[in-house]
Amino acid sequence: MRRFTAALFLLGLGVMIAAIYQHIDFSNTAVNAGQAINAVAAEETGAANFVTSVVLAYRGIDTLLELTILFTAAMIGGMVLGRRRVDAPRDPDAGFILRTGADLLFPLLLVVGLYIILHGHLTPGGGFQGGVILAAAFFLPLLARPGITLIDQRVVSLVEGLAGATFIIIGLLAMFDGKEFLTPLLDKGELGALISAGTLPILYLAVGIKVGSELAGLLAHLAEAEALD
Amino acid sequence: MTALDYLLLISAITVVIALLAGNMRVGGWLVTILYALQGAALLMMSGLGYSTMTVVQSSLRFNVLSEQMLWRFDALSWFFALITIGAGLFCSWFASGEWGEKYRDNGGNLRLFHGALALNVFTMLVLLASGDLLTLFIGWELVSWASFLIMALAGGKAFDYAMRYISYAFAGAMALLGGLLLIYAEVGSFDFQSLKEAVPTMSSATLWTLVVLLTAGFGVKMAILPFHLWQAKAYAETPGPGAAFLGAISSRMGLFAFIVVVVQLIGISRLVEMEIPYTFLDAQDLLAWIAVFTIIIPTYIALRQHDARRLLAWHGVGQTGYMLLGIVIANDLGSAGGLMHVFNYASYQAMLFMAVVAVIHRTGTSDLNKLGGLFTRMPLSYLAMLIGIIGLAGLPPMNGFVSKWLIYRSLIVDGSPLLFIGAVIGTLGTILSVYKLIHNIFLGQLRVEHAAVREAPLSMVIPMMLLAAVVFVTGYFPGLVLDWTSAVQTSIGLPVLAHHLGGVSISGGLDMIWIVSVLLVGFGFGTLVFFLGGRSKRVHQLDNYAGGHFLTAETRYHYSDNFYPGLMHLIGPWYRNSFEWLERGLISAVDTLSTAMQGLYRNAHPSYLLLVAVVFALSWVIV
Amino acid sequence: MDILDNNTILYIAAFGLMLIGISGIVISNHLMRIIFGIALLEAGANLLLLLSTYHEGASAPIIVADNIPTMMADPVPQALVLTAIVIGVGILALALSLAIRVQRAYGTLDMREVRLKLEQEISDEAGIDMPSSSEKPDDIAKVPLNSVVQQESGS
Amino acid sequence: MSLLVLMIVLPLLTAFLLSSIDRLSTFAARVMGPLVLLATAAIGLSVWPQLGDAPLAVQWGGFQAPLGITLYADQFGLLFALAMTIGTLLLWPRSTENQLRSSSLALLLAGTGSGLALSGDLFNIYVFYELMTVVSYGLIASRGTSGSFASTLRYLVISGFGAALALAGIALVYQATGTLNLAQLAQLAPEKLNNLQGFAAFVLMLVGFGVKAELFPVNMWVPEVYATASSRVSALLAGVVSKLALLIIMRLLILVFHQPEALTVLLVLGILGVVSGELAAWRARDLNRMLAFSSIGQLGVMFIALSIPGNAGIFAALAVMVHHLFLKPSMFLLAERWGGSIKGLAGAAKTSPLGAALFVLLSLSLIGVPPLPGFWAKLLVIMPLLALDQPLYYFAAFVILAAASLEANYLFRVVMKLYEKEPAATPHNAHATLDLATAVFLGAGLVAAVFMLIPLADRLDGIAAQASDVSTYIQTVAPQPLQSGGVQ
Repeated sequence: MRRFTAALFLLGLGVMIAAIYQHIDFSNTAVNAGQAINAVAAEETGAANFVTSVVLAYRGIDTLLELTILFTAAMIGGMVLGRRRVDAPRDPDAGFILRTGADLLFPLLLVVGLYIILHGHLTPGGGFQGGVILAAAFFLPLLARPGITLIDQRVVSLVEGLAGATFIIIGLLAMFDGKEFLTPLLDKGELGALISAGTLPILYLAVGIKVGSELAGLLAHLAEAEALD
Repeated sequence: MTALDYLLLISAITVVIALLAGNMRVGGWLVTILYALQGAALLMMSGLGYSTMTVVQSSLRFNVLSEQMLWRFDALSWFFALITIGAGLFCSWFASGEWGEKYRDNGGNLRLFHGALALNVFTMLVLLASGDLLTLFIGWELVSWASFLIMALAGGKAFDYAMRYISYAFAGAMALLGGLLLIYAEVGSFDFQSLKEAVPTMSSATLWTLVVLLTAGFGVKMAILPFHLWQAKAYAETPGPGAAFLGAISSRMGLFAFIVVVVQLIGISRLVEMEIPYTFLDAQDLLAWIAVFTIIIPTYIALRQHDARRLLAWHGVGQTGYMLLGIVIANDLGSAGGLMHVFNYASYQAMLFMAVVAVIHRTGTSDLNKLGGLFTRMPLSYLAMLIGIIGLAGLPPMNGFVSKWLIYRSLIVDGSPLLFIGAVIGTLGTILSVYKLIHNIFLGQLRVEHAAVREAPLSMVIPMMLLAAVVFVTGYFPGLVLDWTSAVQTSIGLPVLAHHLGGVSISGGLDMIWIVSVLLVGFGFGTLVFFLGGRSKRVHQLDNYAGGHFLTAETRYHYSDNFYPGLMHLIGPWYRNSFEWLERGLISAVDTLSTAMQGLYRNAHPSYLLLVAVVFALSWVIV
Repeated sequence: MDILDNNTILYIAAFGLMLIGISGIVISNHLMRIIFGIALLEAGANLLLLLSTYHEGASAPIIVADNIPTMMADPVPQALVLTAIVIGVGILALALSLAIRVQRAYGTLDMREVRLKLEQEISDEAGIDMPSSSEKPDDIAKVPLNSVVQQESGS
Repeated sequence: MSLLVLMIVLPLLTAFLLSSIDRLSTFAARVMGPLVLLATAAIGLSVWPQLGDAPLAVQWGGFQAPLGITLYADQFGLLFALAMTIGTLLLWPRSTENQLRSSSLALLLAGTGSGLALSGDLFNIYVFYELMTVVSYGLIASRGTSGSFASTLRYLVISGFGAALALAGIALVYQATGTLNLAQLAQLAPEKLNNLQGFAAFVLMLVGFGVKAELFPVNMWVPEVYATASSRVSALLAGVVSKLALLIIMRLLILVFHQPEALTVLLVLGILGVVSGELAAWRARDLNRMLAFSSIGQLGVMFIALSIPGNAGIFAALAVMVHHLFLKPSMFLLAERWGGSIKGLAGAAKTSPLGAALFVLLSLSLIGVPPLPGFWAKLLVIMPLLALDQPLYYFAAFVILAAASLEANYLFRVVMKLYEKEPAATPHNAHATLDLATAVFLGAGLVAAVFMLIPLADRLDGIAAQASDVSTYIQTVAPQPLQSGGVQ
């Protein structure tokens, strides 16, 4: 019965998608907002990476919300998983290779992460990607040595709060200037230079730190969750 | 401020005063006086009752949804308002003295009782005053909930019955709302006049929908078949005078609204044009037959009751059938009879309930198997009940005879012998069951535990006696009421009945002054013979013999259980409780559906349903 | 093969991912599989979003050393997908932490059992029997029908 | 520059900083949230009058529409933004264990809700919606019972499923039009979205955003969640959050999707919602789930109202929404202490007479007894339904009326229990003062509405007219026309 319904279901779905595909014209429109952004982004934001322009400038509020989602998810994760009992069993330590590898990788990952974040407005990458690498940097030692407290949850929550707040405060600064919220400030500089694109790199730094701390926090929560009996 | 404004204002004040002062010793009297004041305000408009005025507007009006909501009184409203306020006055009077104190001492909330009663009167007046379909519906709902309030006062079992009532009533109200909004969709206005003008152009299908919805909506309140189940129990469980009030007038509001919308605006002549396919019947016949079955079935259900209040309440359902029948026939005789029956019925039903409540007040029970022989102990209550049952049975010289005579006569004139036979069968059942009522309570052997029972207090007896006077006087001089019904007939556009003080002035007419006078003379003559003959000997009530043996008071020799065994043997198999069966079937159908839906929410995977929906939608779009 | 140009293959991939995701959600009862089904579904939707203005051969929308490419890809879907992915990650993490707790509380991740135990818990808290039992709600059965029958068949 | 964005941003900022503030001063953290919401509500109210004349469009970051994201404020959107803010303020979560986190979540909810109501960009709406979803997971789970975790997970599955579909819908829209700005979509829709692709996109988004709006096939989470979450959270979700999701669907219908089939889908799903919800509620034996099922039914009525073409439908839906906005939270607050089985409620009116009286009032309004506002709202829905003169719409009117009779039956069964003379075996608590005060406040709003019916109806009519005015929307946002060829 179950297989039959499943088959029926897939058949129906297939028919539906085929029907959509038959009736929808998938030739792409050349006229779209993205191309318009490509045309003006370099001038308006000063970032060589137009995706960054979109992420931080044109759709900056989306990014703020996205950070908030991460923040919320991390917070709820902490709330749901709760504190572990002191005497709860832990996973055993990883082997020598993993421990050494983690130690070696830690500084490397930090540097790579920061590099990617800081060059977000120039090259592929940015706060999110870099932030994930930062989180990985902090998570690896945790995998290698379950039970160490490399990162204090209180510090994490402070950092994530402050990073998010920085993002918003930079946005609010524009309002003090009489502009709209999140309007890029500062000099745009020379296109392609490291110090350019006004406040975008600062925003990306905030994003990177925030993503890093949220993810690290979340992963730490998950790892800290009491092992099953 | 017009007279109508005064009336509504006083009525509203009555509600407030009743709620504030209801618990005090003087509270009941105060409220009773306020009812009298309402009556006075009504008399300011008495021109309505005699066709010297056509309409009294209220200065209160709103504009809602680009529709004007207004309130006004015409002859029809005036006639019903007269009965309403009268019933309120007598019932409040009845409740003001000892009854109220006992009610309060037994843990009843007297303040709430008086408040609910006053609220009922007020909401009914608002309904009667409605000047368009929207205000009609608002008034309708207010009345429904007000009677719910008074029904639920007693708590316990009354809660169950009130709950059943409100389920019926609200479903009916929704049918009504549907009908009224359908009218709005067709006509574009809630105005009475616009509806009247639009009716000739409406299609037959629309009209059928309307008539079914509206009749169902109004019918629930009237408790016509098949919506009759709720009424008797709900009314019977209402605290004492409340039952009298509800029994007298409350469900008549359905009839009022029916007259306004179906008779006055849609018109009976339009109903005659609406034929039921594949039969020789039309909508009018259908309604008339519903009315006849509403007479017969509840009346014979009443016959089986052994609780006095239930018995009376079931009659209330049955008597509605007469009113509806007369009004649906819609000739001069029928409509006058139907309308007059509203008045007559209210007068004796209130009185009968009061008599029963007086008995309960003194004996503590209304179980017909546990009473008997109270005639010597409570003679005035007995008199009230006697007059009441003569009226209810429709026998001369009481007013019930006149209205029933008019209705029978209209059926004969209309050429509907089958309907006539149905109505007569109903009357037969009425006579049988009211005899059971008075016999089991007042006649026969007095029970030992009731030996010390006294007559009801004056506060209860006086309203009964006044009502008895009304029943007799309007039976003697039916022209008093026929004046008002004629005004109503004029106002709602039906043929007017030619009448005089004593009755109807048509060929083969009726003159009650003549009939009653002859009766009185005959009766007086008989009495004279009885006393002058001196052949009678007074015996004690308990001086009974059976088979030559003297029966002591301890021996139960009061024939009250298993009343009418022969008749019951004959018609017993017809009692099948089909409507209860239907009701239960409906409930369990809803229950099954409900279980299924809960199962759906518990078990079904949403994406599954969603998929069905999407596939369905797409295939429908593509095809 | 003319029919299967790159564009079509990509679209098939997108719809296929969504299809697999939905099947996972619908068919499986294990919560982990359902969660992964959602992840796949999201991946499919993300791919669809990326494809919405996809042009073959367009270069990345990045200006490198003043060398402006002739045809740049649309940056908007890329930014949107970036956002959507991060949202997806957050929700996935949340789902996993909830799953851990549910497994700890109910000892199972089978959807049917979880549903049953949840129902049991709600009912216990409210102090009523499980809805699957055939007991009727108090007052429905008590609509004064029984008394009607007794009354009228009695006299 | 408009201060309106502060309605969204300030709560977010506070939520970020709340745990840091808590470390400095617990008291400050406790009062900070409500204070901020008061401030944002004041901002919203100060903007309210000027929106009556002309709506306001704000470009986030100052970029020209359609490149940047638009915030579009008309009275319709602001009404619900305010409802969200004030609603959160009134229903401020009170959880002993997770107070700090609950406060942050409440702040986030208020900010997000306001943003959702005011957003003028399709993807931005999606992000706001997702954030709101995540926040509601947190609020539900903050009760901390295993039941609340399980129901959150079930909710998450349905929600995640819906969100992915909505994302696919957005992809289809962007593919067809190349823009996400609602104003520009409104311009382009008649030409580019009036086809099957548009319809598919609509259905996908309807399902996605319908999860929160308790749309029929994706509302299976409702009974479980409302039964396991704390009453204040249920009140927020059922009362306010569902309306915001509905608002999104309304916006999409008004601006973008004009297919007649779209309306039919809404109508059918609405009818199914009413039927399934009210029937299921009829048999519910605990108050929480009864309210949950009945809320499905009422949302169904709103969907039916939405399916009425033209201004009348918007007006009707708005009226029902505003009515429900006052009513449902108040009912859930009353259910806080009455959450157990209905049988156990016997005699509860004695311990809390005010609560019982309020419950009667709310029930009466819910089933539409004149002259309470519920009646007029119902009238506004049914009148245009009948005026359309189509069988399915007639059927919808019938369903609404029949459902009201069912509603009357099950709600008054509860009322009867409350007033029963014999008290239950287990005595029940009186209501917490704050809960009761809030509920009474909301109930008083309903009563006040009876006396201000006519100006209120005019106001709502004006709001509905403004909301359904597409050309004003386009003019206010004034998106640049898109040029072809992206290469400079």
